[in-house]
Amino acid sequence: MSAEATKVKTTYREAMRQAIRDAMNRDARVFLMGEDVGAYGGCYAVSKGLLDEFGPERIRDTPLSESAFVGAGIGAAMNGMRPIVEIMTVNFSLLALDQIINNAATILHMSGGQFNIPLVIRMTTGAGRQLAAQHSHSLEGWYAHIPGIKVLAPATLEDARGMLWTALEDPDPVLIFEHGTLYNMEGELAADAGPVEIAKAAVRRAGSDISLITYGGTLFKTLEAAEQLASSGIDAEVVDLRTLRPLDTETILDSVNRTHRAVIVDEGWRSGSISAEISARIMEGAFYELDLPVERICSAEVPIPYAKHLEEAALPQASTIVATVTRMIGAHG
Amino acid sequence: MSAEATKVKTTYREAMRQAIRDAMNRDARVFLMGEDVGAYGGCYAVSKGLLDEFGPERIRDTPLSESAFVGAGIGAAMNGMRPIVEIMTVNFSLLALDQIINNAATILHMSGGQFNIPLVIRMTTGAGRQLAAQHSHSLEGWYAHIPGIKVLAPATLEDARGMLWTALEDPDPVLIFEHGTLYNMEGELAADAGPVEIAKAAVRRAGSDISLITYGGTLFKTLEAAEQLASSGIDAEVVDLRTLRPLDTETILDSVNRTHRAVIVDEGWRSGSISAEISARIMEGAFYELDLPVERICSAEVPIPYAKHLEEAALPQASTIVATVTRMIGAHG
Amino acid sequence: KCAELYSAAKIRGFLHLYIGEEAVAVGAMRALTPEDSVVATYREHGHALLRGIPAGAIMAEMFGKQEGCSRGRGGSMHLFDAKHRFFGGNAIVGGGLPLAVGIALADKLVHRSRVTACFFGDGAVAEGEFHESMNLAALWKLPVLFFCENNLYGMGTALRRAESETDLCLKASSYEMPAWPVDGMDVLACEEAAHRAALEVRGGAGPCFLEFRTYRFRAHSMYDPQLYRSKVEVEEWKKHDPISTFQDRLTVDGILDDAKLKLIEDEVAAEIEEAIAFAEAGTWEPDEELTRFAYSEVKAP
Amino acid sequence: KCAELYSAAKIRGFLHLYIGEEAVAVGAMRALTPEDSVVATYREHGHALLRGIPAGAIMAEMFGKQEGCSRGRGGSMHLFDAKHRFFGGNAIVGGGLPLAVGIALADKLVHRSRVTACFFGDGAVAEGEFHESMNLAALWKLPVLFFCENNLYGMGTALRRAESETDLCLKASSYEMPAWPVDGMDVLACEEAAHRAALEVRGGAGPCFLEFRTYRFRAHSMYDPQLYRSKVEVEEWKKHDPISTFQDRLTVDGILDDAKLKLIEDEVAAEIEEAIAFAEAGTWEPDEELTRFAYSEVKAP
Ligand SMILES: Cc1ncc(C[n+]2csc(CCOP(=O)(O)OP(=O)(O)O)c2C)c(N)n1
Ligand SMILES: Cc1ncc(C[n+]2csc(CCOP(=O)(O)OP(=O)(O)O)c2C)c(N)n1
Ligand SMILES: [Mg+2]
Ligand SMILES: [Mg+2]
Repeated sequence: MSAEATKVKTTYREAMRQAIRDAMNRDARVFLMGEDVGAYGGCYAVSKGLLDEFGPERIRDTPLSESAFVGAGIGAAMNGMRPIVEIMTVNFSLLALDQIINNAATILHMSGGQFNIPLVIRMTTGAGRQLAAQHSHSLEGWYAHIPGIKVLAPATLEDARGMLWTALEDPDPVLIFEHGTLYNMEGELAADAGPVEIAKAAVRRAGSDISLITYGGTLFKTLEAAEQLASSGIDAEVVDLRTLRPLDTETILDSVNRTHRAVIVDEGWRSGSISAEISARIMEGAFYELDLPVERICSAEVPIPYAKHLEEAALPQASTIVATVTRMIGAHG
Repeated sequence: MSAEATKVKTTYREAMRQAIRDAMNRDARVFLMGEDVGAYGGCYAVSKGLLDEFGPERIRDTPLSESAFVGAGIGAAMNGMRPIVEIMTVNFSLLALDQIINNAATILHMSGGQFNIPLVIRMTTGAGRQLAAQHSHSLEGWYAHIPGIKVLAPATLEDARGMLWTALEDPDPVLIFEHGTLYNMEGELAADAGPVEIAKAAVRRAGSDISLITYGGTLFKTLEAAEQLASSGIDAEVVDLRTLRPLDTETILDSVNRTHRAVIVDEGWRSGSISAEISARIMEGAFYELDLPVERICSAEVPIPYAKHLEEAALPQASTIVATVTRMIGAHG
Repeated sequence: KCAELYSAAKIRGFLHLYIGEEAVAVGAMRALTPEDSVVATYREHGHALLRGIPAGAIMAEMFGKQEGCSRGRGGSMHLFDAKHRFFGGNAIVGGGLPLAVGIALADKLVHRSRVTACFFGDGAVAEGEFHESMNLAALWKLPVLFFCENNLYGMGTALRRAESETDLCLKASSYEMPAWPVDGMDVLACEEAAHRAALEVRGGAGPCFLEFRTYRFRAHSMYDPQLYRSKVEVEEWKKHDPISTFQDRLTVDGILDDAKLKLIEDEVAAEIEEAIAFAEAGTWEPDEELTRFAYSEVKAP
Repeated sequence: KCAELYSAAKIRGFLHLYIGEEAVAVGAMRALTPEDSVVATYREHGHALLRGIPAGAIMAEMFGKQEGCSRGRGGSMHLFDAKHRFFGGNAIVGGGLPLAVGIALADKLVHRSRVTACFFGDGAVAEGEFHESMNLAALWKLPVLFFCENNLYGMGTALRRAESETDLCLKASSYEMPAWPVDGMDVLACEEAAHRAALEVRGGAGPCFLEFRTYRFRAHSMYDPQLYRSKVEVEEWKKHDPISTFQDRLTVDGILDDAKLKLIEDEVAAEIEEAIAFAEAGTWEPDEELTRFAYSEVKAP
């Protein structure tokens, strides 16, 4: 994306839609399949209008059969297509987990390298909209435990616009998690914005005092916290992981080696979250560089409550980040 | 269990069967339900003979419908029963994950504390028997990420015999993972062996030089490694986690505070495994006590291969543990 | 009865959800005793109310107050009430069916003559959990009433675009389960059918499947632009509005007149006012209690 | 043809798995062209062999050698061969059905007249994935041949203890899918039925379901003590052994005589010897390559 490129105002939702449109136009093997992606326009309106543009064969509404249509995506990918399968919400993906873990993630290996699966699965993730305990999980970090799949968490307009095509070009299954609170996010995007690489994490804010490592829905809370910290003289670096599997350990350690302090901000439940993996990797790769122990700010270990004030209390917030960092740095001038 | 109690020779399989028999006799609300638990005698012969003893109502064969019979276990538990649901192998539990995560783990919370779910789900886990990539997952550490459930990993005869009843007395859903390589393990068990507590980890071998933290299928490999290390003058402590959720952080930190070194041995895939959570907790709770960074010995990040030599290479082995510890301690006298 | 009917209808005005389908829940619920169990979906406000959960507790739940029937933890999609054996609104389509099977299994194991009514929509029929649950219930002859609310759409997907075979009763038959269709716009037909089914199921004949043919007048949810169906179709169905048609019938039969109607409407209006007032007056659970109910605080009996 | 039949039978002797059911795979496979696709289960040795995968590559796979058809990574339950469009033995009961639906969907989207044959057992019918896949295939009129090998048992569970409705063709009908039963012990009947079904499916009529009624003579697996069925029952079925009965018929018809039979048996014996020799001579993949094939090494075309 060239610096001088003219910018256009857009939203995360539109950027994602443009990415789908772009992929459909680039490659006839690409099609979108999922519940209400067509006639309804997508439960979060991401695919709105695409049915008229590409027709019901390529913008394919499915019955409520998560396991079968995700499995069908795998089969279609094994037979030459480039399917984009949409699962409305991460919780429903649990109904398709057999296909994702026992088939999509293993078939390349079980076949001794004969059958790769160029499949992309998109789903909404995260809390923050009072949808309660069956619609608010953040399981992207949990999925990142599984060998054989890749896990992406686009947080910016550029990544919403650019990650899909790169994922479709990948020979193996790629899961894309879109945080529900981001769809309405507005901003400027280069008119010629296109595919982006998915191999590296990105430093969204350079800083020298501490590394704040995060991704997805908590990126902007973290950036907000960083600004507040700046006003009190603490210069925080913010790392956006972007891809949760494989993790870009290099960029993480690089940042920690410069700041000697780290906090991981993760909307997943604390125990066994990807924040634990990152902390462990810092332990293994930068132990002697640390001025003080790495800390984690995660969701409370409780199913997400419906009541607004309790939901907010359950999730990582900018205020928590500020307080934690201030305490950590206060303790070590 | 009294020290003088007479011992009887038994196996892990028989200990588990005795635990089921005992529970069925103690409480009329208890019943066992799963695929081939009755007429076939259990796919790993754990429930062999129980059908004749308790009849088809309480030793209930199910069709191949993991989601429905696990969900039925939840419903029965909500309506006064104490079901033991057996899932043949951890991989098949992925077909029931919607019921486990969206219902069993959330209903107590979503109902504001009205409906607890006293359900026990047993399943076989782990590799080591050349069953290849669809029958060899070790997902117990992965399950431990989910609030609302408890996760047990009995490794000894005492725990195989004693954890089930304690789990049934628990008001909330408890998952018990039985490592497939342990069923034939023989040993001595007190004739009067009974229920055991499930809240604490156990130090299986006391030592002063390093803490080897493990559970389930890798416990005995780790104990074997400890013996080998002893012969070369390294005194390793072996901690058996026993319960993966909630984790007994106290016992872990306690051990590390004494040994100042730690290695976690875990059959789960490395990234996002429970070994990462333990490393992170040591980082947070004993950072200043550590002489050197905590290390992890886990399974290679690949679906488990069928070929015997490759499967062995993929899993943690005593030799790897010995080599790692020797290197770590060699580096720091 | 009419009050129920009305309140079932009007109170929904608050969230625009069940309008058009009231006759189903009203009729079906009347076949149940307090000892029976109910499993519902996220579209369960009417069901909860008809089951006897106080309107105030339901309203408070939607407000997120701790006086709500789920202490504000569940919200509108997750109304629960142990006292009324209301085993929850379940927001996973098809997710409630296995629970109903298990609840009924427990009753059968201890020889209680209770039945479990399980409500779900036409969209749920495509889910694997529907298939597995229907087979288990029929195979084990469990006392489950499968109440399918067929409103012809699963969100924006018309039944004919979701099922190769749109006669849902035929599906039930493939499990050897008795099944019949019911005019879901006629409250008396719903009540009669539910009674008949409950009688059989209670008698130990095994489960039963009823397909209530009804229609959702309002959008699926607030966000739904309803691009997938025509105004004409909706208007056509509105002619069969279960409330106005039933009202007319009662008026013709001389059971209802403008005075009585006025009375009822005032009654309902008052009930709603009261519920809202109760909810408004409700309190927020303190943040310190956030992590409660992830696990039980007392041992199970 | 006979050689196929025999080898399909004898080679199994090595793992005692498909014995008794040979007629199904032998007959069904003959309806397929090399362009068609096959999805199978963990009981797929016969199918793999009949599809044209060299016996040596299969045997080597069971040995775990890198000359195996899955490089020793998959083993006996996971035979794969891209060249023969054999999309694998799948060891999750029901897990292969959604794959078959997707493979067929791809063919339909690009207007190829291929069909996808999906083999699965009677036990798979209870799984949700069966239900969802049958509906999708029928709803979208996909070219899938659902070949159900009904051997009356899922491990130790008799069909009547697993299904409330044991007529599996009735289930297929509830998706509006044409279905008919076939004598799975008669190789010619299997072939004829498969041909008929393949013709319809290839013509674009949508999927088809065949219930092959057969029987497993051997234990489910090595560990199976077979407590769940009587010797008498097994002996009764053995009278219908597809191989000996077909042999007798050929002899009566004068097509086969002792000399010819001897010839075939020697041929098969030799083929087996060869396969075993090939496997024995195979090599072990070096440990250094352990993590290969978790991800692709080349970009997808
Ligand atoms: C497993 C699952 N998939 C998708 C959804 C999203 N969703 C919520 S309601 C709904 C439509 C359900 O239709 P139906 O069962 O007919 O019930 P109705 O809303 O018409 O009453 C969908 C797709 C969900 N909640 N659960
Ligand atoms: C989802 C799942 N559940 C359970 C098993 C264990 N299992 C392996 S084979 C089998 C029986 C399957 O019976 P059927 O489908 O009739 O095939 P058959 O073995 O008779 O050929 C079972 C229960 C499995 N592999 N997958
Ligand atoms: Mg509907
Ligand atoms: Mg079978």
